[in-house]
Order: sequence, then C-alpha cells, then structure tokens
Amino acid sequence: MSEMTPTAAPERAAGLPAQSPPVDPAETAKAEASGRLSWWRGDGGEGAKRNLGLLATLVVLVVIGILTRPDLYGNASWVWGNTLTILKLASVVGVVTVGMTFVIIGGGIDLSVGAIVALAGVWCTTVATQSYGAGGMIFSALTVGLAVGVVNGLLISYGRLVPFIATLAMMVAARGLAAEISDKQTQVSNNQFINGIASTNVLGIPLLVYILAAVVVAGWVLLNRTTFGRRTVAVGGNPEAARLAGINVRRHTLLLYALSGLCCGIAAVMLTAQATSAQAAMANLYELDAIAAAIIGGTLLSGGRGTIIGSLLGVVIFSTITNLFAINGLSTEAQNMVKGGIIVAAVLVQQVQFRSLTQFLGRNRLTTT
Amino acid sequence: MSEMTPTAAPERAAGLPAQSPPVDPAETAKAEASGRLSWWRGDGGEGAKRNLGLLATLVVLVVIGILTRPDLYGNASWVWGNTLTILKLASVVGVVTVGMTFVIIGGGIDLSVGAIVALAGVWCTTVATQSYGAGGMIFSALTVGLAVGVVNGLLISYGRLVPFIATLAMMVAARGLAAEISDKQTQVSNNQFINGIASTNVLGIPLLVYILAAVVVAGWVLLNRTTFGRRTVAVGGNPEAARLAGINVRRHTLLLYALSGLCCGIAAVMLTAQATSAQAAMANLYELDAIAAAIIGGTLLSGGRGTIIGSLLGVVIFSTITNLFAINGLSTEAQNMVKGGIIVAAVLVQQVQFRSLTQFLGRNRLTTT
Amino acid sequence: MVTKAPLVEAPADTVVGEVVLRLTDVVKTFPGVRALDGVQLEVRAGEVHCLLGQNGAGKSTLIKVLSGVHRPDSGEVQWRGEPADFANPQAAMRAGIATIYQELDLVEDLSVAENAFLGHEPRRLGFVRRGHMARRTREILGRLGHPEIPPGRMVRALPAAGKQVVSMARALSHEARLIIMDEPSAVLAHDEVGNLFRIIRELTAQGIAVIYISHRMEEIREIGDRVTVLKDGRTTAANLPARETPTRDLVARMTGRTIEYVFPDRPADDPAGAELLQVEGLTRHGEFADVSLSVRAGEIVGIAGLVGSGRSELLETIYGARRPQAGTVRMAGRALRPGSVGAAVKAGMGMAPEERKSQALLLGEPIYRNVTLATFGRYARLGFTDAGRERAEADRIGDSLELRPRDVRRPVRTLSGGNQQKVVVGRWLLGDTRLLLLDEPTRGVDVGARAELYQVIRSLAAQGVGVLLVSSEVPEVLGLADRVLVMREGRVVREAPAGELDENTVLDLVMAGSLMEGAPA
Amino acid sequence: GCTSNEQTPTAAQTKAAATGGNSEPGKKVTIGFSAPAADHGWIAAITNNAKAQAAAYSDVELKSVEAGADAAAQRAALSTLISQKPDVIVLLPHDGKELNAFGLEAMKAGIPVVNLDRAFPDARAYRLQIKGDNYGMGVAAATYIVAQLKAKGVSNPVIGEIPGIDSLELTQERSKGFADTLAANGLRVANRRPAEFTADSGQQAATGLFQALPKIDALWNHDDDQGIGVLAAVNQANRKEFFMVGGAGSKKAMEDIQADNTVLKATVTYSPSMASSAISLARLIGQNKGMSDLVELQVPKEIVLASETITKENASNYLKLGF
Ligand SMILES: Nc1ncnc2c1ncn2[C@@H]1O[C@H](COP(=O)(O)OP(=O)(O)OP(=O)(O)O)[C@@H](O)[C@H]1O
Ligand SMILES: Nc1ncnc2c1ncn2[C@@H]1O[C@H](COP(=O)(O)OP(=O)(O)OP(=O)(O)O)[C@@H](O)[C@H]1O
Ligand SMILES: [Mg+2]
Ligand SMILES: [Mg+2]
Repeated sequence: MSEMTPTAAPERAAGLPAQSPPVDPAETAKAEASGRLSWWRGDGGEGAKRNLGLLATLVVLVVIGILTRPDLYGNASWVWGNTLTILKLASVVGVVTVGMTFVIIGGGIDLSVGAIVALAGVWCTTVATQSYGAGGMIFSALTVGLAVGVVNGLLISYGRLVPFIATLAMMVAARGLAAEISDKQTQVSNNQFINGIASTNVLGIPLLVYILAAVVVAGWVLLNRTTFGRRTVAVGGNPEAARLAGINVRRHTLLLYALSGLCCGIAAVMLTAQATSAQAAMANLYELDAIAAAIIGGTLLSGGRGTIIGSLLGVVIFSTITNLFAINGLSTEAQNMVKGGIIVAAVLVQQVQFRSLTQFLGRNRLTTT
Repeated sequence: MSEMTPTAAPERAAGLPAQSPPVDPAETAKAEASGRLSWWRGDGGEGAKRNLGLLATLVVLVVIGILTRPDLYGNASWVWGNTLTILKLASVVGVVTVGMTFVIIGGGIDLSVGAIVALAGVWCTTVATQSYGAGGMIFSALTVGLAVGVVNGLLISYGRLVPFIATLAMMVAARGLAAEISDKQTQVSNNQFINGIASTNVLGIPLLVYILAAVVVAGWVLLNRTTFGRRTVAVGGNPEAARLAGINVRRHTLLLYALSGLCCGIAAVMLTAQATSAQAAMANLYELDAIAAAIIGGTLLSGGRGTIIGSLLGVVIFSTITNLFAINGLSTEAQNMVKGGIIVAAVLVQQVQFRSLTQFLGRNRLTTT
Repeated sequence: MVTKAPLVEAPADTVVGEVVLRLTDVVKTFPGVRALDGVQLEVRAGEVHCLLGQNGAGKSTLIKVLSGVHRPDSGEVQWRGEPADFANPQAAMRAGIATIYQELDLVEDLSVAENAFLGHEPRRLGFVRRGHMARRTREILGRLGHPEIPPGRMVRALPAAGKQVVSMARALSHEARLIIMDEPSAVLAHDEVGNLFRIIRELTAQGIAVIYISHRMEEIREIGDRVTVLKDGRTTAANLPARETPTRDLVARMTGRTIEYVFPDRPADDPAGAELLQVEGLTRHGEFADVSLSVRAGEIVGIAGLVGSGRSELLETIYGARRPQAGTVRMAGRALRPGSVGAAVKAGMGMAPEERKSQALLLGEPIYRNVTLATFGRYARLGFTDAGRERAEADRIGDSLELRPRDVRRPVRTLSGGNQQKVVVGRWLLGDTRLLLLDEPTRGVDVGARAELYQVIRSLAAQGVGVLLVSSEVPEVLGLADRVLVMREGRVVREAPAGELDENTVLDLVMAGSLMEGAPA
Repeated sequence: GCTSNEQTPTAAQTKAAATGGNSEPGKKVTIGFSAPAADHGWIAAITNNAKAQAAAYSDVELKSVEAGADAAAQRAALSTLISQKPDVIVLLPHDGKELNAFGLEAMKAGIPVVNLDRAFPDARAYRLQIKGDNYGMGVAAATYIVAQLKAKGVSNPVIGEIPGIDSLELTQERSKGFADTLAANGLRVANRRPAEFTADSGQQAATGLFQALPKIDALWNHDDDQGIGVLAAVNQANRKEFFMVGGAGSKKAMEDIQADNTVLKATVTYSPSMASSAISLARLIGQNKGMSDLVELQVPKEIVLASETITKENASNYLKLGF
C-alpha cells in the first residue's frame, strides 16, 4: 500500500521539528508502474492525508449532531437545508480564508482582513455608491479591497515592515476610516441585485455557495498548478533561496497581500448581501477565524506549507461547530467551553488518526517486506 | 572603529533575510587586545540600538503632545501626573507582555492571555474567594493563571498542538469558564487591600508602576542572566540545535507557557484592583496588545530573538498614543486612522533611524581604514 | 599558536588502545528506508577512526545513533564494555560522547560562549556564570587557534568558518572520551584543516577516541588510523589501516566499482569564445575591493583563497544578491542593474550558493521542485506549471549526478547532506544558463559523484557555458579551472592559467601574500 | 443619523433650546463627556445626541474623551478629563461597577457626575443617574408577545430570542426580564442565539436559530441595528410563520412596523435620546437650577426611562425619536 505511506509527521509542535519519514522509492516505483497510484498522491500526498483527518473530524461532528438532535436529523430535507446553511455560513469567511492561506504560505500574516471587509462593505453601501447600481457597488468593493491589500503589500515588501505590525496598523486604520465614512451608522443596502446574491438559489444551491466554490477552485488551481503558487511556496518556505533562484520576492509578497485584499472585497459583497447592510463593526474578528481555519487546515504559520482544501475544511468545521451549538441551543458560556475542547480534540484526532495510520501502514509494510 | 561595526541589518522584512555584515577577525583581535570593545557590542548590540529607535519614537509622541496641548504641557505637575497615568495604564498590559515576550522568543504564541486575565480576575472575586481576604484572592489569581498556563504548555509540548490553535482554544474556553463562574455579572471586589493596590502611591509613584518595574526587572534578569533565559533563545531560535545540545525542549516549552500564565495572574490582580471588580469580558484583546507591543519592541514573531526592554517600550508607546488622543479629545474614528499611521510611522522611524545609524557608523569605520 | 597545555583533560581511567565502542548489527530504519542495515564498528581509545561511504550510505545516521538522536531498531551498542542505549542527546553527552554534526547546529542569537556551553552552562543558582563561561570559551578558542573570536559576539555575525569553530568549541567544552566529527572539514579552508588536525592529534594523545567522517581521501590518509567503510547501510570493510590501504580499494568498497579520481581533460584547443562576464572595480567595503575579472564563454575560471577572503561575497555581488558600492558587472557587454538577482538571471547567470540549507533549499518540498526552483517558469505555459516535464528534467539531473534515492518526489529534507548538495548544483544545470557561479559545489559530495560533477561541469563548458568556480580545495580549482584567480583579504593577488600554478604556489600566495610582485595581472 | 443612509444629525432627538425659563443662557458650564467607542448605531447615537444637545446651548462647552477599549482605559481617559477641570461630568461607563471608584473620586473632588445608562452601585458615586430600563425592556417585549399569542390562540408557542453581546450585564438584564415575564405566563424561550449588535452578526445568529427551530411563533431581537440582519435572514430563509419584536427603537424599525410588510410587528424602546436629556440636566446641575416642570429646586437623583412598546398603531408618534 505504498501510496498511503506518509511522507511527513503531523504539525510540528513547538520546538519539535517534524521528522519526515521517507518513502521507499522502490515501492513507489512499483506502485507507479502498476498504475495503482491514487489521484491524490503526487504533489499533495501529505496534505491530502491531513485533510482526511479533517474530514473525519467533520464526520464526528455530524454524528454528534445526529445523536443529540435525532428529531431534526431524521428529516432528510432539513438535513439538506442545514448542510446548505452551514456552507452559506462558511462562505464569507471561506473566501477570506483562501486569501489568508496564500499570505500565510507566503510567510506573512494579514490581521486586517476583517477591517478590509468592513471598509469595502461600508464603501459600497454609501448613498453615493449605491446610486451607481449593483455594478458600481461590486466594482467599488473589489477595488477598495484590492487597494487596501496593495497598501499592505507595499508597507511590507518595500517599507520592510513586519507583516504583523503593518496589517495590525491597517486593521485599526481601516476600521477607523469605515466608521468615518459610515458615520458609525448601519448603512442599509437598497439594491435588490446585491441583496439577491444572498437569497438566490441556483439548482437548489445558494449562489453564495457557488461563489465560495469558485474562489476555492481558483485558489486551488492558483496554488497548485501555476507559477504564482510555486513562487508562493518558495517565498514562504525559504525567502533567501527564492531570491537566489531569481524570484522577485518583494513583488511577489506585494501580490500576495493584494490577493488577500481582493478576496476581502469579494467577501464584503457577500456579507453585505447577507446582512442587506454594512457597518464599520461588521466582520468582527474575521482575521482570527480565517487564521485559525487555515492553521487547523494544516497551513504552517511560519510559511512554506499549506493547502486550500485544508483551509476550506477548517472553515467548514468551525461553522459546523457553530451550527451544532445552535441546534442544541447551548448557552454562550457552555458553548465557548465546549468549543475550546472541540478545537483541541479536532487537532488531536487529526494527529492521532494520522499517526496511527502511519503506524498501521508501517507495520503492514514491514510484514510484507 | 571596529567596535561599532554593525552586526546585523534591521528587522527582516517578509522574505528579505537580514544579511549579516561579516566581522574582520584582525580588527576584532586588535579591539579586544586594547580593550576597546564597547558595551553594546557583544550581547545586546542590535537590540539596544533598536530600543534607541523606540525611545526616539516616544520622544516624538511627547513632542506632538506638547505642540497640540501647550496649555497642559506648560504645567509641570500635570506633566508628571500624566506620565504616571500613562505608566499606570501600561502596567497591566506590560506585565502580560513580559510573559508574552518569553513565549514568543521561545518560538510560540499565547492567544489566551486576555482570557486568562479574565478567568483569574473572575475567580479571585467570587464571593467565596473574597471571604479568604486579600491573601486568598491573590493566591487564587496567581494559581489560576499558572494552572491555565500549564495546561497550555502541556497541550503544546506534550500534546504537540500548534501553539496558535492550542491557545486559541484556551482563549475561547477560559472566557467561557469565566462567564460561567461569574454568571456574566460584574463581580465587585470589596476587599480594600486589593482595591488599594490601584490607588496607593509610594513616594508619589503608584504601586502599580512598582509592580510593573519589578516584573520587568525580573524578566530582564531571567532572560539575560539565567540559563532559563538563554535556553529560551535557543529553543526558539533553533529547536533542533537546542535538542541536540541536550536541552529538554518540551519541558522548557511547558515552563514558558506557565510563566506567561503566571504573568497573567499578576495582571489579573492589578486589573481587578484598578476596576475594583472583575468580569468575564475584561482584558478584552489584551493578546493583541501584548503581541503587538512585543513585536514593535523587536521580538521576532518566529522566535529566537527579542528583548524585555523593547517590549516595555512597545507597551509604553501604545499607552502614550492612547493618552495623546485622550488629551486631544479625538473621535474614535479619527483616532483609529491616526493610530494606524502612527504605528507604521513608529516602526519606520525606528528602521530609518537604525539604518542611518548603521550607515553613519559604517562610513565612519571605512574612513579610518 | 601551538598550545602547551593539554586541550582536554583525559579521563584518568583511559587505556590507550582499549576498545571503547563496539557496534554489532545495528539497524535503523526510517519508514521506507533502511538507513542502517547491520553496521559493525569498533573504536579504540586514542585512535582516529574514519568512516567512509558514499552520500547516503548512512554515516550521519550512524553517528546520530551514537549521540542519542536516533535509537536503533535492533543491534547492540557497547560503550566501554557495557551495553548502552542513549535515549536522548543528553544521555550520550553524559556518557562522554560529544558530537560535531554535519549540519551546523548553532543558535544565531546567542553569543559564541553561550553556544559553546549550550545545555551545560556553568551556573550558580540558575544564573549563568558569565565571566567564568567567557574565560573558558576564550581558552578553548585559543587552543583551537582562534583567539580572535570574541566569546561575547553573536554567532549570527560570524562567517561559516567561524561557526564551524564554535561547533568544535562546543564539542570540546564537554569532558568527552569520544568525539565524533561529521564532515568538519567541509566548510574549512586549507589552513583551518591543518589546525583541526593538530587538535585531533592532541586529543588522541590524551587517549580520546575520534570518529572522523570525510569525503576527502587525503585527509583520511593524513589523520586517520583505521577506516570502516559503509555501503548502503552495511559495513563492507572494517578496521582497514588508513595509511596503507590503496585508494582504489577503498573506493571499490564504497561504491562497488572502481572510479578514477581524476579531473576530466581540458580540451586540446582553447574552446573559450567571446567575453561573457566582465567585472570591473567591484567593491564592497569590508568584504572585497576593486576586483576586476572576466569569464569567456566555455571557460572555467577558478577562484582560490582562504576562508574569509571574500570569495562568496564576490560571487553574490556579481549575481546581484548584494549591492556593490563601486564597480560594474557586464554580461556580454551589457551592464547589469546592480543589486538585482532578477536581472542577473535574465542575463543568463545562475548561482549555486555556499550554504545549502539557508540559501538554497526548500526542505519540505519534493526534490524535483527544488531542482526546478529557478526554471519552473520555463516549463510553464500561460502561467500553468508542467509537473510532468519538471519531474522528467529532475530525473535527468538525478541520473547525471547519481542522486540517491532517485524518487524525485521525496522531500529534500530526507536526503543526506551530499545528495542535498547535488540538488543545489543540479538546479543550474537545467535550462539555458550561460554563466554558472559555483560556490563550493562539491562540499560534502562523495568521490564518485564528485567525478561525475566535474564531468558535467566540463561538458557544460564545452557547450559554451562560462563557469566561475569558488572552492576551498586548491587541487579542485587547479584541476578543473582553465584560469585561476587567487584572492587574499578581499583582493585579487594573482591571476594565471591553471597550468602555470601548482598547489604550493597557490597556498603561499593565499597565506603570505608576499608574492605580490607577480600579481595581479 | 439613523440606520438609513442619512447623514444628518438627529434634530428630533435634541431638545429645542427655546422652551421654558431654563433655556435662558446662564452661567457658562463645561461638561466633560465620556462614552465607549461607538461600535454600533445605538452608542453612536448616544455620542451624537450629546454633542448635538450641547451645541444647542450657547452656555455649554463639551469636552469629550473617548473611553478606549475597556474600563482601565476609560479610567485613564477620565483622569485626563478631570485634569481639565470640567464643571460636570456626563459618563457612560463601560461598566458601572468597574468605574464606581472613579465616580466616588470625582464627587469627592466636587465634580458632579451624571451617570448615563449604566448605573453605579454606590449612591455616593453619582449626582444623577439617567438610564433606560433594561429589565423593563424584556418585560415589555414579553408582555407584547404573550398578548399577541393569546389573541391568536397559539398553544405551546415556540419563542426565540436573539440577544446582543451576551457577556454584557445589560444583555443579561434584558433576557432576565423577558424570561421572567414569559415564565409568569407559563412560557419559556426555546432557543436564544446571541449576536453582537451588528447586522451581519444578527443575520448569522438568526440563521442558526432558524435551523434549530423549524417552526417559530414569536421572536424577540434585542437590538434594531442587528435586526436589519435578522430581517435579512428571515427573507433568505423564507420564514413568515412568526412575528418579531425589536429593541431600542431605530427609525428604520419604526418605519418597517408602520409599513407592516415584514415580520417585525413591534419594538420596545431604549432610546439614545437619554444622552440629550443627560446633557440638559448636567447643564442645569452646573447652573444650580431645577427642572422647571417639577416643584423641586434641584434636578432629581435618578431618572429611569420607561421602555415603551411601539406598534403599528402608535409608530407615528415615536418616529421622531427613532435613531
Ligand atoms: N530523518 C530522516 N528521514 C528519512 N530518511 C532519512 C533521514 N535521515 C537520513 N535518511 C536517509 O537515510 C540514508 C542515510 O543518510 P545519511 O545522512 O546517514 O547519509 P550519509 O552517509 O551521512 O551521507 P552524506 O555523505 O551525504 O552526508 C539516506 O538514504 C537518507 O535519505
Ligand atoms: N574566523 C573568522 N572570524 C571572524 N570573521 C571572519 C572569520 N573568517 C572570515 N571572517 C570574515 O568574513 C568575511 C568573508 O567571509 P567568507 O567566509 O564569506 O569568505 P569566503 O572567501 O567566501 O570564504 P569561504 O567561502 O571559504 O567561506 C571576511 O571579510 C572576514 O572579515
Ligand atoms: Mg552525512
Ligand atoms: Mg565562501
């Protein structure tokens, strides 16, 4: 079963560098020759297996849901609707997380995402902007997101600011600007097209879910199949090596933050549509959600490694947890305590599952050798 | 002037590794022989210079204060009182930041500090605890802080969780527990000794400032003069090397989080005394303040480098900014926009100042060669 | 700087010649790899026991078993007559085994003294005895022949060679009965190696045993007593006399075949074409000054010099990785934008840097992605990468450099040091590089692969590629290059065709610099 | 300003300065003002109202300091305020209990403190307390809901609740008033999902609530600002089987109630106009005057605004108070 041989240990704990068990080349060659190589092998072997762990966590969460609310889960149409609700709930943070994943893989961090969403949302719902119609609103949201991202990127790549500080400053400043623009009021969107984004279904599936899917697919292709993605991994994994290989590290860093800003712009449109309004305090702490989702999804905070699918699963796990609490009517404080436990358990399950799989395969392999 | 040869470039920007100008062995030997090796060479050369930059930033902030409110700054006793107010404001976050600095230098991160402060604060102000008097309250705050820190440490070092996720989970869980214990009510402290901590002055200086000073001095000694501190740098800077050198990396990591928890316990007492009460939502986002202060102070987010003095200056800069806004009566939105700008400017000033100092010294050295 | 006092106090109960370490049938597997597959080894007090083997043979793994980093799966380790099982590095250190690892293991932001005593700092009540520690470090450094390195200096500020000295100081700061050195000479220049050997002799005179790993046969002849040869994780020959065994025998046991350890012939007629690289008056204060040189298409130009003579900095500056304070770099007559790697690469330059881990490799990424790191853009269409093509190209490079293991999808992290080096050099053998800058390209590469690498470089030159080669091994520079520059303290002190120089002349130039009259051209 | 997109200040919520003898310009009064940083419409309206009311008086100078992120920061801000020697301080504390000590200090220093919205536990810590009735809000909402359900004859009704930030004491009080009143009528809350006073969080909390409760009869949403999101979620989930009661009393909510084309049928007030009143009364305190409609020579010690229930019938009366 060589195609399941793990190639690296789970997330590196503080100070305990991951030791990567290597793959037996002969076995791999054999497997390849006999065409048994499964589709997810090759480039993302380790990531794929980690993602299996996340899927297992998701399944556990759903099972808990079934056990605690058999009445609801007994109803197939409710289950389907609930699944869509979870995905809809995940969609906004999901789009932000895709951008965040690129930034973190590229060795940075973006604390300003929530603020950018708010600024873009507020900007696109001012009376003036709304007068330009849906096109003008979407255009302005995307442009604002992109522009703020570019400023982040410039500060970090050419101003040489530490990403944490630069984006923290941007977070504060962008929320301030959003409050200034909106006069701290909630700005209602009167545009039916925009508001419709959140309520339209296509083939029974909400438009928001399609948008999330499109962004995820685009992100996946960008990361795994393009030179941009390869540079991202190189820049985050070893910036000096990337530089000496002729990659323009600064320009690439700039592009990463711009990408994140653009994702925030998209998210702003989605969130504004959902709330049919925007205000300076919206998308509160999305930065934390996005970073947490990316990291639970296997992205290394220090850069150089991560997967889009993992990040997506991370977001979905978080929104499934929220949903689980909602359908069980848990109080906030109980909810928070349980949530902490679930996060820890999720990561542990993922690791144990991963390790025991490794061991199991290891044992298997040894007996056949 | 070999003793002034710069030893490393300023803060590494994303993807732009610091290049270390090499040292001329002959010159060094000469310098050594003649005993000309100056004090800031050797251990903390770079850190010390960076801290000069932070001081410069502070001075600029004060000058802005003088220019915008000459009426207030004309009054010496007001200036003195205001300085003490700034320090008092900095004291709680300052204590938390000392612990955070250790954790970050050791290669970790602690997102749970605010929550630990809240939990320890709530715990020590329950009716039951208050019945044990000031001693019991202080003891319980410290014990709770320490215990939560130890749990963090165990999860990270032995459970192999990524620090970001483990402490994020703890942040959520500890706030939940605090809400549970306090029943979401604000718990008033009726203990005059505890409340007195915030209102007592000794020799005209608030007790809180003495506490901050004591923690900072202890932190400095611990980091720079003990094996614990030196090993912290090793564990964060090169965990593999630390392990090969026979350091118990896991145990050390555990101790670092325990230390951070203990600092949170101390901060909880201070904050409770200031507010004469505690509640689950207190110390909101202190984690962000502490991390930002440490990083502005020159601590590398990736570990292995940082100074206590830098962190202290970072905290004081932030509270000076807040104070500046207060005395100028700025609105929140303007305040936030300006704050973002000031943060960026502070770091840039520090870098420019640092770079030009480097260049100046470099030129000096060349002319004598 | 000859020392009088003994470097390390020998443990009182040492009997020279007594077997201190015996390994029987030691096996260590990593999932999928048998790194050690039945190793026998016997080390006596007071001897220098050399370990020989190709890249990936298992030498480093073996010493990691000895130093408590890895635990063997089976087999027995006997330490001073008793079975030993070192659970962690601390246990091995306590038993008296000190190790200098192949990859530098220093903490950049600690001082020299703190690094030397990391993990066993002299202390009182938890406080580091800084004065005491500095004094002892100065003492050890002095005996290592480097009194100029200040104990208080951050390791970050030291050049690679200085760091190696600190690593050595750390090994000597323990009271050890056995000191293991994994390719210590790979980062040292000629005179430093002499220094190292002097120290080793002192150590063994005290009855301390030394395990010495190197790919340089001359060193083994000079310092070794007995040799054990590893091949594919097995001992293929044990306890051969180091001085008497013929090289071809050793090589045969390492590789299973015979290899001529010679440099490829230079082409009979001068193949060099038009001037490719012209460097004029290049200066970086404190590193090198007023360097002018040129490389023609198809020419191999070597740069010899001591460690610290500024060769690496020169190469990096030509490549645009550092910004010069004065001088110009031209490729084929066109001046390059200073301080821009992108411009250099676009003009056809490629550089294999000196430090593979920090400057060249993405350790977690697969081999093929490391090999194509500089060229993946060329195989891409409309920004989409072509993984199949990349793997094929990487395979080709792997073949020509004897990379092992050969599965190019393995993460580079799991490769042995020498094989990682091949990946670094291999990167620039792809694509249409017109000028190759090689900084210590054979560092840690075994005899067989080295010959292959020389062959590859020569044939590239034959295809019209210009090569600028920096190496601390003078024979390599003389054997491979057409023309040689000798650098001393940041200046070119001599330039001559390789044929006109011999090893001694170069060494004299490099060290004394008194032959200034004859140079520079 | 309001939850629609108008940028004009709230003229209707400031008391015209031309009524009664008290409006005659008197002794110059410097009022120090501090409220938490505005993170949602209601708090923003508080600050705006205070400023607008102060501007309406020629004899009032308003010195406002932002309260910062928490009680400690507000204390620091207030101490800079005190150093500027105001005649009266109007204070909306982060948390009354946490700032009790400050109130005592200021009162001792001879500066009367007008406590806005959030109370100090210690009566010596303030001169005047003017606040809304959080518990009463819950009572009012529950009372309306109970009456409606009775009128419709619903048995075993499913009641949902969407509070604001759950860790705040004011939220606790509102929920308690709601729960107590329901319990008195033999009802209970089936599920409560807290939001954060913002529209987007309201939308998400409501979406979660709808998943948990496939059928709802009545819903109380604590805050009309987050109610925009709740109504959006109602539309998106296509749920019309219940009626909803809002909270605070925003202009948009009143308009919706009046139009009667959404599930929002009523809202219970908690009006930010109290900030305007606080400034007016602070001025009187500073000038040592009483309230002209009262016989008393001084401003009373405590004023609690009743929470009123706005429905389609009376909405037009309240529209001018909507923020
Ligand atoms: N941590 C590891 N994980 C997986 N495989 C490893 C690991 N360390 C070593 N190996 C594998 O074990 C084998 C032996 O490696 P080792 O480093 O011992 O070789 P070496 O003899 O020291 O080679 P070199 O001369 O190049 O340093 C190689 O095939 C290598 O890929
Ligand atoms: N032992 C040492 N201690 C302190 N500084 C040193 C030492 N050796 C070299 N240097 C400094 O390092 C600089 C260049 O070092 P570097 O090692 O990069 O040169 P190099 O010629 O490339 O040598 P190599 O490539 O063999 O390491 C010199 O300017 C010198 O001042
Ligand atoms: Mg090796
Ligand atoms: Mg070099």
